Amino acid sequence: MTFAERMLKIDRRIIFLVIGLCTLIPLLYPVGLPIKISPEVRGVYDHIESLPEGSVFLLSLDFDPASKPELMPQSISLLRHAFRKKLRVIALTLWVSGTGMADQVVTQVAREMGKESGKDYVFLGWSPGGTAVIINMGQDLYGAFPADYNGKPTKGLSVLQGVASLRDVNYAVSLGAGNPGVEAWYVFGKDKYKFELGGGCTGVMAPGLYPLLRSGQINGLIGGLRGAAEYEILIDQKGKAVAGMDAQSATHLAIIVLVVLCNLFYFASRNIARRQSQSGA
Amino acid sequence: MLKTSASFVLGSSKSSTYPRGYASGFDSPAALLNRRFEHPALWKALMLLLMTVLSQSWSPVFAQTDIQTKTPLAPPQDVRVFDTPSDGGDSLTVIWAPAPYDSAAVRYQVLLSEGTSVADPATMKVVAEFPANQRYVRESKWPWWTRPATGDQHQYTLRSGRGVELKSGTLYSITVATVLNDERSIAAPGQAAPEPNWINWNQMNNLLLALLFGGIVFYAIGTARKREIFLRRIPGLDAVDEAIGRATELGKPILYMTGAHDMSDPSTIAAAVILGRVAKRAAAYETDLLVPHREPITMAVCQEITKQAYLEAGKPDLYKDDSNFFITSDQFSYTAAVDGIMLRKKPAANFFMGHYFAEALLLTETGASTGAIQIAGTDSDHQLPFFVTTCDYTLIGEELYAASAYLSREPVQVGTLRGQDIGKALILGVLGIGTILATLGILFDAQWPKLFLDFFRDVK
Amino acid sequence: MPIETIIGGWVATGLTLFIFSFLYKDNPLFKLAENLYVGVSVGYTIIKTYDTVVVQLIWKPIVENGEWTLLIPVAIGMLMLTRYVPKAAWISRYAFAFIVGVGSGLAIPRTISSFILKQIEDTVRPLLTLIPGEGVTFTWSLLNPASSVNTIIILIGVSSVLFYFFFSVEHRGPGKVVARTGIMFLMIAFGAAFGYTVMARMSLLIGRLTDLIEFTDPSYGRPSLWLAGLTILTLVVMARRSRSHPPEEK
Amino acid sequence: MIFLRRQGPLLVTLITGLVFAAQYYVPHPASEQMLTSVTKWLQIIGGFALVLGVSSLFHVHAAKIRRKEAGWGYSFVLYVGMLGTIALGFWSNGKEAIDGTMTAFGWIYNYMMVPLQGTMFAILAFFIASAAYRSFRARSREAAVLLIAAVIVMMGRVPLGEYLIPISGDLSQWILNVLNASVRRAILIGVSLGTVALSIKIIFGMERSYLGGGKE
Repeated sequence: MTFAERMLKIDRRIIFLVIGLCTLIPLLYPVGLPIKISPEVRGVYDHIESLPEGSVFLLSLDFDPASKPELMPQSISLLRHAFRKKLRVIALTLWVSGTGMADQVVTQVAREMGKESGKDYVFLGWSPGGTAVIINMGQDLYGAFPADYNGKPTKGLSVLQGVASLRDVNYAVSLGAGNPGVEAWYVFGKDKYKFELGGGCTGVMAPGLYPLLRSGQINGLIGGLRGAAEYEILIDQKGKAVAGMDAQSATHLAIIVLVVLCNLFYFASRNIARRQSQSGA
Repeated sequence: MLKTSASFVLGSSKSSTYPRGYASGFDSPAALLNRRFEHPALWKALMLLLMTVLSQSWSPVFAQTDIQTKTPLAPPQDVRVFDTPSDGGDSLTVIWAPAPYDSAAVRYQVLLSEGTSVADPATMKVVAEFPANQRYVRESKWPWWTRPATGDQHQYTLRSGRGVELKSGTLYSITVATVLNDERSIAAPGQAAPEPNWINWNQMNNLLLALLFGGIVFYAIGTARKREIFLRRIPGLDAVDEAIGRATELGKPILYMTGAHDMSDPSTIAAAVILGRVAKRAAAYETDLLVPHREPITMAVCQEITKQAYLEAGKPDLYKDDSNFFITSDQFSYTAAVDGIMLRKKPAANFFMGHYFAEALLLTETGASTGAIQIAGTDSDHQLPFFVTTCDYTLIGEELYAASAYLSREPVQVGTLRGQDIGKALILGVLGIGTILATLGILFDAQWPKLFLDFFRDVK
Repeated sequence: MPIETIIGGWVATGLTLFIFSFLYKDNPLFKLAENLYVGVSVGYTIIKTYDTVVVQLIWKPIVENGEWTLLIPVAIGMLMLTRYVPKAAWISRYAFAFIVGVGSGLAIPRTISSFILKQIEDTVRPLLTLIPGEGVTFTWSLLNPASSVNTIIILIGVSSVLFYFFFSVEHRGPGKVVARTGIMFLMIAFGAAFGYTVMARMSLLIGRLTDLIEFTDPSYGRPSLWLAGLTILTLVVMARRSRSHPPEEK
Repeated sequence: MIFLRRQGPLLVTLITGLVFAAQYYVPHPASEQMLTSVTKWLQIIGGFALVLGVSSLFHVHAAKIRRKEAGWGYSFVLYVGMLGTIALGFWSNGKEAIDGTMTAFGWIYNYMMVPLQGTMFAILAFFIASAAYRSFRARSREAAVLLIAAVIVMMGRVPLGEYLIPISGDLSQWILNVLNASVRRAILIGVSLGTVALSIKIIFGMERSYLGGGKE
C-alpha cells in the first residue's frame, strides 16, 4: 500500500477531530475579520427600513431546534429591527417542534425592547396542516388562529387592529429550514394575498431560493449564519452570528484543504496504479 | 375651488376643450368599455380585435400635440368609474385620461362618497393622493385581454380596508381631482357599485395552460396505451436490479426509504411505485425488505403496495406487515433510528427515493461506511450534491419519475413522461420566441410583442 | 442561579455529549439519547397537537361559538383511524381521497402561476438593455444579474438543463452537446450547493460548541468539562469490555 | 359495496380535486368561503394524521417490550420519555412558558429536546468533512467542475476567503445569482410540470397509489 492509498483510508475520526478543533479554537480566540454586506440581505433590511411606523410585519419562524444556530440569530436581528422601527409584529411557526423556541425568542426580544404582548406584538403559536395554515390565514386569520400562544383570543387584540387576513400584512418574512418554508409562503400566501415577502433560510436552502429571488418573488434573502451576521452588522447590534464568523472561516479553510489533499492523494494513487498496470502489461 | 363647478365634464363624453393625444375615434371604445361590464364575452372579443389594432405605440401622436401654454388647471378628463373586474367584490376602479401637465409637481386625488347624488364634489372624502406622473394602466398588472383602457391612461383601484370601506352591491360616487399647490380641480363624479365576479379573467392564461397541458398529458397517455413510446435509457436504473441481486447473494436485507414528504407529493408517489418493483424483486429472491417510515399515511399506503407486490410475485406467505414500520415524524429522531438500523443490520443495499432534507448526508454517509450499495433518487435539489457524491447511482430530479415509468412500462407513467417532454419542448419554444420578441420590442420600442409575452406572465 | 437552570445545564451538556459520542461509534450512550429524544419529541408533538387541535381548533370553537360544521373534519379524521380495523380499513380511503383530492386541486393552478409562469416571465428578457439617456445597448457587467450577458447565460443554462431532462429523445448529435452543457451547469449548481451546505453545517457545529463553552462556566459547575471526561471514560470502559467479550454477531 | 370501496373514493378525489382547482379562478366570496372552511378542516385533519403515526409507534415499541426483544430497554426509555413529557405537558397546560416563566414542560423542551435535536444536526458538520475528504474527488470532468465551484463558493462566503482572495466574494455571488439560479430555475420548471401532471392524473383517477393497491 502506498502512502497516498494509506492516507485515503485514514480513520475518519481523525478528520472529525480536525474539524472540531477548527471550530473550537477561533471561538475561544476570535480575530474579527471584516464582513461585507450582500445585496440579498440588504433587500430585506432596506424594505423594513422603508416601512412606516405601525405597519404590520409578519415573521414566520418555520424551523426547529436543529436549525437554531443559523435561524435564531436571524430571528433576533429581524425582531430587533422590526421593534426598533415600531412595526406591529405578528409571529408564528409552522413547525411543531419549534414552538417553544419561537415563543422564547419573541418574548425575550420583546422584553429587551420594552414591547407588550397583544399591543405591540402577538405570538400565535403553532397550528398543524402546514400550507393549509397559510391559506387559511390568507382567508381568515382569526379562523386559523382563534387564540394566540397564551390562549388569549386573537379577536380584539390591539396589535391586530385592521388585520383580517394576510392581505393586510405589509411585509412577511419566513425563516425557513425546509418545507413548509419560504416557498410555501410564496405559493400559498403571497401569490394570492399580495403581501411583500422576504426570506431567511438555512445555508442548505439558500441556493434553491435564488430563482425566486431573481424573479422578485421574494425581495431579499438572508442565507444562513453568514446572512445573519450581515444583518447583525446592518442593525449595528452584533451577536452570536458575527461571533461565529471566524470559526466559519477556519472550518471552510479546513474543508478546502481536506478536499485538495484528498484529490492529491487520489491522483497520486491513480498514477501509481496506472504505471503499475502499464509495466505489468 | 371656483373653477370646480365650471369644469364638470362628463367623464365618458368627448371633450373638445382640451387637446389630448387622442384620435377622436378613441372615444368609441371608451363607450364600449362601459357596456363591457354588462357583456363581458362580447367585450372580450371586441377588445381583442381592438387591442390588436391599437396596440401600437402612441407616443409619436403625443409628440406632435403642442401643449397649450398656461391654461388654468383643468380637471382630469374622461373619468370613468366601474366595478373592478375579475375580483371578489368590495373594489372599484377609476380610469382617466393622461394630461399634458402630468408631472411630479402636480398631484391627483381620488375622491369617494356613498350614493349617487353628490351635492358638492369638494366635500367628497379623499381616499388617495399621488403625483400625476404615476398610476398608469401600463404599470398595472392587467394583461392585454383584460386591460380596460390603453396603457397611457391613468388608473386607480380602490379596495376595502385601510380607512376605506366599499360594500358589494352599494352604489358609490367616485371622481378624480387635479391638485397644484392650493388649486384643486375636480372632474364630474362617476357612479358604480362593486360586485363580486364569478371568473377572474386575468388568470385565464393560467387556466388555458392547465387545460392545454392536461390535454397533452391525456393525449400522450392515450398514445402510450396504443403503442410503445421510446424512452431513453437511464443508466442508474440497471443498478437497482444489481443491488437487489447483491443483497440476495450476501443474504442481507434491503433498506428502502420513501422520503420526508407525504403521499400528496409526487416524489413520494414515485418512491412508492419504485418500492412496488423493489418489493416484487425482493419477494422473488426471498430477500428481507425494511421500509422505515416517518409519515403514517405513507406507511399505510406502502404496506398495501408491498403486500400487492408479494402477491404478484407469488409469495404472499413471505409478506410481513411490519416490514413497513413507523419510526417518528421527527426528522432527526428518524435519521438516528435509521442510522441505527444501518449499523446494526448492515443492509447490502440502501435505496433513498423521494424527497429529503438535511438528514440526507447523515443517512448516505453512514450507509457508505457500512459498505452498502446505495442508490438515490430525489427531487430535493438542495440535497442532490450529497447524493451525487456519496451514492453509487443518483437519479437526479425528474429522473426519479422517469425511473418509475421506465421500470413499470406502464402506459400512464410513460405517457406522463412524454406529456411532460412535450410541455418542456413548448416551454423551450416560448423561451426562444419570447426572448426574440422581447428583444425586438425593446429595439423598436414596440408594444405588439406583449400580445405574446403577456400570455406567459403571471398576471393577476 | 436557580437550581433548575443548573440541573438543566448538566442534562443538556450530558445529552449533547452522548449524541456526539456517535462520532466515535454507535454506542449505548448514543442509543439512550436517541430513544429518549424520540420519546420526548413524540410526547411534545402529542401535547402540542392536543393543545392546538383539540382545545383551540375543535373544542373552543364548537362549545363557545357553536361552529358545529367543524365536526365534519373531526369525522374525516376519525375515518382515517379505521385504518386500524382491518374489516373497515377501506373506509379510511375516503379520508385520504379527500386530502389528496384537495391537495392536488390546490396545487395545479398555484404551481403553474408560481413556478412555471413566474419563472418563464423572468427568463424571457430582452437581450439588450435600455439605458435611459443612452438608448439600447448590450451590457457586459457580470456582477449585475440583469445585464445582457447574464441574461444570455441564464437562458442557455435554463434551456440546456431543461433539455437534459428530456426522456423521449436520445442524447445524440447536437443533442449531446446541449445535454453536456446542461450537465456542466448542473454540476456548477451542485458545487455551489455543496459549498453553501458546508457553511450551514459548520454553523450548526459552531452553535452547539458555543453552548458547550457556555456550560464550562463555573456558575453551572463546569458540566462540559466534567461530563466530557465522564463520557470518554465510559466509552473507553465499554470498548475494553466489548474487546474481552466479543459480540456474537459478525 | 364494491362501488363504495373502489369507485367511491375516486369520485371523492375527482370532485374535490376539480372543485379546488377551479376555486382558484373564481374570486366570488362564496368560493372564497369554501376555501376558508376547507383549509381550516385540513388543519384539524392534520392533527388526526399525527395521532395515526403515534399509535403505530406505541404499537411497535410495546411489542418490543412485551417480547423482550434485543434492546427493549431502549424502547422502555422511549416510553418513559414520551409518557413523562405528556404528563408534564398536561400538568403545564401544554405551555413551555407562562408569562415568561419556564414550566416543567418547557424545561424538558429546553434542556432535553433542543440540545438533542440540535446536536443531531451538528454531527452533520463532521460527516460533511469526512464525506468531502473521502468521496469528493475529481473522478471525471463533471466532478472537477463541481469541485471548483464548491471551493469558490466556500471561499467567497466567509470573511477569511474574501480577505485572502478578494475576487472570490464577487465570483461566488455571480455563480449563485446567475449559474446556480438558471439551473435551479430549469429544475423548478421541470419539477412543476411533473407536479401538475401528477395532480391531474390523481384527480382523474389514473394515479391511485395513494389509496394503496394500485391495480384495482
